[in-house]
Amino acid sequence: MNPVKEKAVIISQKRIAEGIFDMSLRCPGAASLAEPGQFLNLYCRNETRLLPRPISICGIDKEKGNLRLVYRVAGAGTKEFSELKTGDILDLMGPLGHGFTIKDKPAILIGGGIGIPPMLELARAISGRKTCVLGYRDEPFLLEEFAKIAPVAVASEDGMTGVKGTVIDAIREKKVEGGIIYACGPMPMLKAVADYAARQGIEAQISLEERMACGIGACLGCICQTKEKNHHTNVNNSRVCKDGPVFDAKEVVFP
Amino acid sequence: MNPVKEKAVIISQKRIAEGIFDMSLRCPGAASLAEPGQFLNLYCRNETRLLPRPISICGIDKEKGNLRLVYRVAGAGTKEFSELKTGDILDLMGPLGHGFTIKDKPAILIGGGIGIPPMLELARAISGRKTCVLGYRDEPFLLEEFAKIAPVAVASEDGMTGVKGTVIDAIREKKVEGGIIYACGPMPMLKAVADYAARQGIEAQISLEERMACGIGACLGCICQTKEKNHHTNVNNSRVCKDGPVFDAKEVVFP
Amino acid sequence: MKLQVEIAGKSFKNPVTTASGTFGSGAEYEAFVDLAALGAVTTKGVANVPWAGNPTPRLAETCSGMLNAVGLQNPGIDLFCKRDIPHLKEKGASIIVNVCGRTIADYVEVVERLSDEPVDLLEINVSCPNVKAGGIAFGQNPDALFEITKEIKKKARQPVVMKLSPNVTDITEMARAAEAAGSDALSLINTITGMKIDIHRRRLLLANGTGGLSGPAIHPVAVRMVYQVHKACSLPIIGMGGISTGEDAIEMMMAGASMVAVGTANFHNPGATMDVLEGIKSYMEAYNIVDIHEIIGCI
Amino acid sequence: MKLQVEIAGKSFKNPVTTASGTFGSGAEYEAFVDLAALGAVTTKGVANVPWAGNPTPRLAETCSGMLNAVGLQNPGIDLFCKRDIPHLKEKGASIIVNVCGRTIADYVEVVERLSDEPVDLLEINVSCPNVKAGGIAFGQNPDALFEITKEIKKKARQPVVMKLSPNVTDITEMARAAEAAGSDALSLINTITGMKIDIHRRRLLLANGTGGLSGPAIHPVAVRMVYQVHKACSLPIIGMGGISTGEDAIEMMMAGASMVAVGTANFHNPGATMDVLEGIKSYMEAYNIVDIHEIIGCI
Ligand SMILES: Cc1cc2nc3c(=O)[nH]c(=O)nc-3n(C[C@H](O)[C@H](O)[C@H](O)COP(=O)(O)OP(=O)(O)OC[C@H]3O[C@@H](n4cnc5c(N)ncnc54)[C@H](O)[C@@H]3O)c2cc1C
Ligand SMILES: Cc1cc2nc3c(=O)[nH]c(=O)nc-3n(C[C@H](O)[C@H](O)[C@H](O)COP(=O)(O)OP(=O)(O)OC[C@H]3O[C@@H](n4cnc5c(N)ncnc54)[C@H](O)[C@@H]3O)c2cc1C
Ligand SMILES: Cc1cc2nc3c(=O)[nH]c(=O)nc-3n(C[C@H](O)[C@H](O)[C@H](O)COP(=O)(O)O)c2cc1C
Ligand SMILES: Cc1cc2nc3c(=O)[nH]c(=O)nc-3n(C[C@H](O)[C@H](O)[C@H](O)COP(=O)(O)O)c2cc1C
Ligand code: FES
Ligand code: FES
Repeated sequence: MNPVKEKAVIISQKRIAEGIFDMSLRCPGAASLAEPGQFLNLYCRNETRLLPRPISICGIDKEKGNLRLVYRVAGAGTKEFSELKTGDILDLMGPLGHGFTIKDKPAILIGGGIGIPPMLELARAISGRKTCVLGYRDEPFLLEEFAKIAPVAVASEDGMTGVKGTVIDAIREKKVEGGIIYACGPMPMLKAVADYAARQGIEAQISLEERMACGIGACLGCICQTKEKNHHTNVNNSRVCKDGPVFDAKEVVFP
Repeated sequence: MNPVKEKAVIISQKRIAEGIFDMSLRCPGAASLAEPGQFLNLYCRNETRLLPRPISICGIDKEKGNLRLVYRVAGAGTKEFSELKTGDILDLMGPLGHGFTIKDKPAILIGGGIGIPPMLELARAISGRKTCVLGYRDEPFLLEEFAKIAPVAVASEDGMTGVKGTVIDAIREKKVEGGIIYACGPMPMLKAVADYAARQGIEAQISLEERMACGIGACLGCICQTKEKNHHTNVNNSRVCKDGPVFDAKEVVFP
Repeated sequence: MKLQVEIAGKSFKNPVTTASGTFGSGAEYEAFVDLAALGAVTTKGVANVPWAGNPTPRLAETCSGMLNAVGLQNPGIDLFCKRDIPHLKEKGASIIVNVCGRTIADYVEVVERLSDEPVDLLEINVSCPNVKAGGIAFGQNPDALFEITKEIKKKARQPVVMKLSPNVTDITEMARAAEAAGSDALSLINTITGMKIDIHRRRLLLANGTGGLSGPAIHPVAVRMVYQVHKACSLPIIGMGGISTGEDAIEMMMAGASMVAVGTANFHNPGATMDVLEGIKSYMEAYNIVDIHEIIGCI
Repeated sequence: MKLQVEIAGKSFKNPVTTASGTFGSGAEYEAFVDLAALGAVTTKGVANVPWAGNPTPRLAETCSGMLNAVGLQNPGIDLFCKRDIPHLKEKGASIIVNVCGRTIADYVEVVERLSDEPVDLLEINVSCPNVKAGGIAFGQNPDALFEITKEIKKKARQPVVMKLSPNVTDITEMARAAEAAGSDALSLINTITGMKIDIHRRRLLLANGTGGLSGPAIHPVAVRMVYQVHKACSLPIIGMGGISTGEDAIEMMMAGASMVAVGTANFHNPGATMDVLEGIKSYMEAYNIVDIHEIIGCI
C-alpha cells in the first residue's frame, strides 16, 4: 500500500507524563491504511529542520479517520509538536513501514519506555490470549489503558511501579508465558528480548529505531544489519523504514 | 540614544493598497526614543531568515507607546510580517539611525513609493509651512492622511492620480516652493531630488536604503559613498544604518 | 513553452532530475511522482559488486541541511541491471546512472557492464566523501581526475558526466581536468564534508565520523561553483546542491546549469521534483520566457 | 565553575569572543553587551592604511546563512590605535586584533605598529575571500601561508593566531604549514565562498559577485575542520562558524576549540555572545563540569 502525504488536523493533545505527550490527529488517508507497528513521518514547521520525525502509531480509529501518537520530547522537533494545539495543522506522511504480523499464538507484548505506545494498538488488534509487559524508567504512562485490554506485568528501573528491574525480570518474576513475543523499546532491551526468545525457542518480532531521512526506503540511511542478505539491498542490511521497523529478532545482527 | 531590543505586540494590521500593509505596534521602549526618519529592525520568525528587516517609522505615539509602520510585501520576510495578527508578538530593535533634522524653513516633503510612509510622521513633526509631494507608481495610499496635515501635490507614473510623471514634474507643475527639501524614495528619485535642490540652491535631506545586517554600524555592510571622508570610517563611505539613513544630499555620491 | 534540454547530445524533456542517492532507483517515489514526468531519474551510485556501506548512524540533521554517511551502499551492477533499469524503462523514465568504485578498474567494469543498457548518461561519482579508499582521491586531485576520466571515456558507450566534489581549493581546476580528459558534461556539487557531535553523549554523531552536508544550507556554494565552472570550461552542467524550489533551480540555471538535480528536498517533500518543475514553469510564464535556454547561463 | 582559558600564554576570563567583522570595534554593541564580560573582543580586520572596501550591495541572505562582500573596509591602523584600542581598554575588554593586508609588507607594518599596544592576540586574516589582490592566495596555498606566517612572527610582539580559510582541499595541510612557520594558535573558519543571483533582475546580487557564506548553515563544516585541525596539529584553536547557542559552542569546543567566536548570530540577536556564554554555563552545570578544559577536545 502506498503511503499518503496529508495535512492532519490536531484533534487533541495532552501531556500524560513528564515530557510525554498524547496527540490525536485527523488524517483519514493515513488512518485508513494504518496497521499496528507502522509509523508516521511528521514534518516540522521550523524550516531549519528538514528531516521528518518518525513516530509510531499508538492508536487507529479507521471510522473516524483518526490516528493517535504518544511521544517523548527528545529534541527540538518533538518539542515543536508538543506545542501544537487543537485545530492546528501537522504535515505528515504515512503509514510507513512493515508492522507486526499477528500470529495465532498466546502473545507476550513487551514495551520499554517510549517503545510502549505502539504496543497498545497491537494489544487491541490481538484477539487471542495475551499478556503485556511494560518497562518504565520511572513514571508510568498508558498503564490503565493496557490494563483494560490484557493482564499487565510492570517493571521499573526505580522499582516504584511493579518489579524493580527490566522487562525480562518482570517476565521471570511474574511467570509470563506465551508462544510469541512482540516487542518495542530501546536496543539493549530488544537484544535481551531476542536472547530470551531464542532461549525459549519462540518467535520474537521486534520493532527497531534508526535515524531516517526519506522514510520510504530510498536513501539507505536507516539500515540495520541482518544475518541474511536482504533481497532488495542485495547485502546484509535491511532498511528499518521499509523492510521494518518490525523484524524477526532472529534476522537481526545487534550492533 | 541607545536602541532597545523589544518584544512588540501587534495592535492592528491592515492592507491599505495592493501589497502595502499598515501595522501598529505596542513597543514603549522604542516608541519613547523614536524620531521621524528613524527605522526599526524587525526580526523574522522563520529561523532560516537570519537578517533583520529595516522598516522606517511612519507614526509615533509616545503616550501610548505605539509605533506605526507602513511597508510593502517585497519578499519572504515582509510576507511573514503581513500575516501577523493583533496580539501576535514581533521582535524588534530600534529606533535606529539618524533621522531628519527639522530646520525652521518652509519645507517640501517628497516621498516616492514605499518611501512615502516615513514622510508622514515628519509632516506631523514640522510645525511651520510645508508642502508634501507624493509620487506613486499607480494606486495611491496614505494620501488622505497627508492631505489633513498639509497641502499635497501628487504624481503618478500612470497619471491616474495627480500629475503624470515624477515628483519633480509635480513640483514644477504645481509650483511647489520651499527653503528645504526632505525626501525618501527610490534612488533615481533621490538623485533627481538632489539635482533639483542643488539647482535651486536649497538644502535636501534624503533618506537612503541599503541592505543591512547589524543595523547598528558594526558590520559595514550598508554603506553609501560620500564626497567627504566619514569621521568614523575614515574613508569616503558612511554607514546608512548609523550615520544615516538620512543624509545631506550634497554629501552623497550617487552610484 | 520549451523545457527540453540537451546534455552531450542526449535530450531530456525537461531540466529536472533527481540527485543521486536521494531517490533510490525511483520506485520508492512512485507514490508521489510520475517518473516519466521527470527530465530523468538519476539513480543511487552503483558499483561493480554490492557494497554494504557504513555502520549506523548514517544520518544527522543540521541547520537547513543534513549530513549523510551512507557510504555508497548499493546492490551491485548485476542486480541493478536486472531489476532497476527495466523498471525505470517500463515507467517511461530517462535514466542517468551514478557510478561509484574504489579503483579505476571498478569504475570501468561498471561502465562496460552498462554498454548495452538503455541508459542516457553515466554520472561518475569521484567525489563521495564517505568512502575511505579510492573514491575521494579522484575527486580532489586534478591528475587523478584526469586519469580516471580518460580510462572511463575509453570504454564508455554513453556520454560521461564527471561529478565534482566541492571539497577542493579550486573547482575550475577540477573541471578543466575532466574536460581535458574528454568528459562530456559535468555534474556538481556533491556534498561538503561536515561533522556533528552529540554533545550529550560526547561522541561523534555519525558512525563514520564525518558526513556529507547537503540541503539548502549549501545552495550558495553550489551556485558559486556552477557559475565558476560555467565560465571556466565549455561542458554542459547538471547543477545541484540545496535546490528545493523552482527559484532555486532558476538560480542554478542562470549560473550555468543546463539541468538541475533535486536531492535533500525529496526528504522534506516527496513531491519536491514536481514542485521544482512547476516553479520553473511559473517563472517562465511570469517573465514570458518561451525557451528554457534563454535563462541557462544568462548571467 | 572555571571558565578561564588560555591561548598561547594569554589568559581569557571565558572562552567566548566575537568573530572579526561582525562586532565592529565593540562600541556598537555596548547597548547590548558588557564588553568586559566577554572572553575578548575580536575587532574588524585592520590594514596599514584605510580601505574603502567593495561597492554595495555587500550583503545577501541565504537559507540559515548570509553572504558578505564587505571587502575589508577599515579605518587604517592609525585611527584604530588612537580610537578603538583605548576605548576597548577603558571598557575593560581583552583585545584580539584581526589584521589584514594585500602584501606581506602590509601585514608586517600593522603588526609592528601594534607592538606596544595593549593587545592580547594578533589574529591574521589570510583568508578573506573578498579581497582580490594578495589576501586570498596566502590562505589557500601552504607555501604562501608558511612564508607570511614566518615574516609576521619575526616582528610580532604578541602571540600570532593565523586565521584559516575553509576554501581549501585539505585544511590540515594549511594548519601544519602555519604551525611549522611558528604560528602560536589558529583560528577557523573564515567564510566559505558563495554566490547569490537575483533571478528577477537577472544579475549577481552582490556587487562583488561572490561573497563569504557564514552563519548556522556552515556550522557542520566548521566543526569538521576544527576537529581535523585539532587532531593534525597541537596549536590551540579559536573555533568559529555558525555558533549561535551555547550548544553550538560546546560542540565546537569538544571538536577541539579552546575558545569560540560568535559572528553572524550577533546580527540576529545583538546579545548572542552573552546567550552563548550563558548556554555554556548551563551545559556545564547540567553535566557537573567544573572546568571548561574537561570538554575542550574531549572527543
Ligand atoms: C520507526 C520509529 C518509530 C518511532 N516511534 C516513536 C514514538 O512512537 N514515540 C516517540 O517518542 N519516539 C519515537 N521514535 C523516536 C523519534 O523519532 C525521535 O525521538 C524524534 O525523531 C526526535 O526528534 P527531535 O527533533 O525531537 O530530536 P532531535 O535530536 O533534535 O532530532 C534530530 C534528528 O535526529 C533524529 N532522531 C533523534 N532521535 C531519534 C531516534 N531515537 N530515532 C530516530 N531518529 C531520531 C530526528 O528524527 C532528527 O532527524 C521513533 C523512531 C523511529 C525510527
Ligand atoms: C532604512 C530603511 C528603511 C526602510 N523602510 C521601509 C519601509 O518603511 N517600508 C517598506 O516597505 N520597506 C522599507 N525598506 C525596505 C525593506 O527593508 C525591504 O523591503 C525588506 O527588508 C525586504 O525584506 P523581504 O524579506 O520581504 O525581502 P527579501 O528580498 O526576501 O529579503 C532578502 C534580504 O534582502 C534585504 N532587502 C531586500 N530588499 C531590501 C531593500 N529594499 N532595502 C534593504 N534591504 C533589503 C532584506 O532585508 C533581507 O536581508 C527600508 C529599507 C531600509 C534600509
Ligand atoms: C542520502 C544521500 C545519499 C547520496 N548518495 C550519493 C551517491 O550515491 N552518489 C553521488 O554521486 N551523490 C550522492 N549524494 C549527493 C547528492 O547526489 C547531491 O550531490 C548532494 O546531496 C547535493 O544536493 P542536495 O543538496 O539537493 O541534496 C547523496 C546525498 C544524500 C543526501
Ligand atoms: C559581515 C562580516 C564581516 C567579516 N569581516 C571579517 C574580517 O574583517 N576579518 C576576518 O578575519 N573575518 C571576517 N569575517 C568572518 C568572521 O569573522 C567569521 O570567520 C565567519 O563569519 C564565520 O563565523 P559566523 O558563522 O559565526 O559568522 C566577517 C564575517 C562577516 C559576516
Ligand atoms: S529512511 Fe531512507 S531508507 Fe530508510
Ligand atoms: S547594517 Fe551593519 S553597518 Fe549598517
